[in-house]
Amino acid sequence: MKHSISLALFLAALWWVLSGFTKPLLLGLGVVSVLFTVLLARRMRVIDAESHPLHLTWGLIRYWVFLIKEIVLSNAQVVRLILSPSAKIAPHFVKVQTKQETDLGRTILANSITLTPGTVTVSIDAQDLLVHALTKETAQAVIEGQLDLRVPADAEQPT
Amino acid sequence: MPNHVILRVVAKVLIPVITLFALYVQFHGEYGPGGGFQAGTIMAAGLILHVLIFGQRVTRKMISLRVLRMLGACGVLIYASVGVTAMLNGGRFLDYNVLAATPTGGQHLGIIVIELGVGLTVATTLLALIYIFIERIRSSD
Amino acid sequence: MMLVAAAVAVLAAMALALARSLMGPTVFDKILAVNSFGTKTVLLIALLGAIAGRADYLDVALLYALINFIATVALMKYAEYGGMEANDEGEG
Amino acid sequence: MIWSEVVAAILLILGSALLVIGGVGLLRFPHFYSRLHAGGVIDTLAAGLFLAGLAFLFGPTLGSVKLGLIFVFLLFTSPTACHALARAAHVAGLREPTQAEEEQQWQK
Repeated sequence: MKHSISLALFLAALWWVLSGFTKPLLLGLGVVSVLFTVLLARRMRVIDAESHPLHLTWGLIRYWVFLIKEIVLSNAQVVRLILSPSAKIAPHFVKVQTKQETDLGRTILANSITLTPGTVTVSIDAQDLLVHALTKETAQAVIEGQLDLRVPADAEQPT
Repeated sequence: MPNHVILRVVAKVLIPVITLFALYVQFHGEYGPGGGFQAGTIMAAGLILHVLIFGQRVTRKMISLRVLRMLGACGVLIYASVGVTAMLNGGRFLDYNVLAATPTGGQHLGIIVIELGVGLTVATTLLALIYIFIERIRSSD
Repeated sequence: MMLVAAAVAVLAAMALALARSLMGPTVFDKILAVNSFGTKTVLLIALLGAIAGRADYLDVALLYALINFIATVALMKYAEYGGMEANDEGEG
Repeated sequence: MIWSEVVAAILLILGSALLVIGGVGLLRFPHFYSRLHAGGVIDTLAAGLFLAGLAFLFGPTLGSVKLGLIFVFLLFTSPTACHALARAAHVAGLREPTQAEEEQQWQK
């Protein structure tokens, strides 16, 4: 239930950003749209702790700031590889163990790995991530598991 | 599918957003780009994402083909009944001006209701088409 | 002026992606190129909005960002399974 | 020229440069998996810089918020699409060429 309410609030904010009109008719239609969307989402079973991790809100915000810094740094690495004529790329696969217990944690980690250039998550199999790395150095970062440590921990198992 | 962890989580986040966006386009046809047809397509796209990720059977359990057919017909009915209401009010078929006290108010109301009918029919028909396509592929194997 | 230069740069990047999508060699290269092309289209539409000075275009860009993803998922499913519904056997 | 336009110009130039570099990488890298890094991934940062530049031009309006939304959606969808592609290729049995083949390709 609390996830439905949070989704409704989020969608209402989204509606306001999209519309920007304050005419009563459009605001009314906005309320109807938000309610309809929440009902549809409930029917499609897409609202739960996995898609609306309320318990992680602050952790996620802090994590994003960290992630964006990480993205910029590793982008610089890949740009250098593309531009230098003699760059040695050594593409290879690495298997990494993650300590993320939940699907949500794994998703956040896997998408973060993909977002930082030089590494792409290829598949997830329980605790094992198969990662494709562009060079030895970029692989190193994933093996060390900096990101894995920073992913906001999931205390409760999503249902 | 157990291996589609990432797709599943991201789709769960995106589907409500796409749905709300469709409704936004639906109701802002007069002010920005959009209207009933586009909104229906976007709505269908969100539902098709659900079909792609969770599988047709799961989506079908939530919105069956029968319901889709009914809603699609309802859309056409809404469209036609606006036209007929205009005739009952003494105008021509789909003559918006006579729907409300003032011509502008009538046009406003008429367009919103008509677009709703169009959107409903387009969204449901597109999803029904996807269901039927998948059925065909399965039976031809 | 600055915006036009940026538009030229985006178009150049789009041309490069298009070249890759034509060259292949595998179907995955093509989908990757098309996906990248789509991201650049989003940027181009947003840029056109800035050139025209209208925020309406941003709705289109926003929508394209969402739909481009669905297209990639659909294409990738088709490439992976040769059909749209092969994952029906899974638990979903 | 006011300062916001200068900032916008810098961000747009950086973003455009990254976009073109990503495109070059898409053409230049030798194999599907390495192209994945160049094409799919650099686009995210490039798009971020680009949209931030445009946001400076739009100023503090709803337009800027929409640009931010576009970026957030790209942050969600782009790595997911990338992963889906990599997974599909992996499942389909597309393999990484051996080191020797790789270097040979790179020389060309």
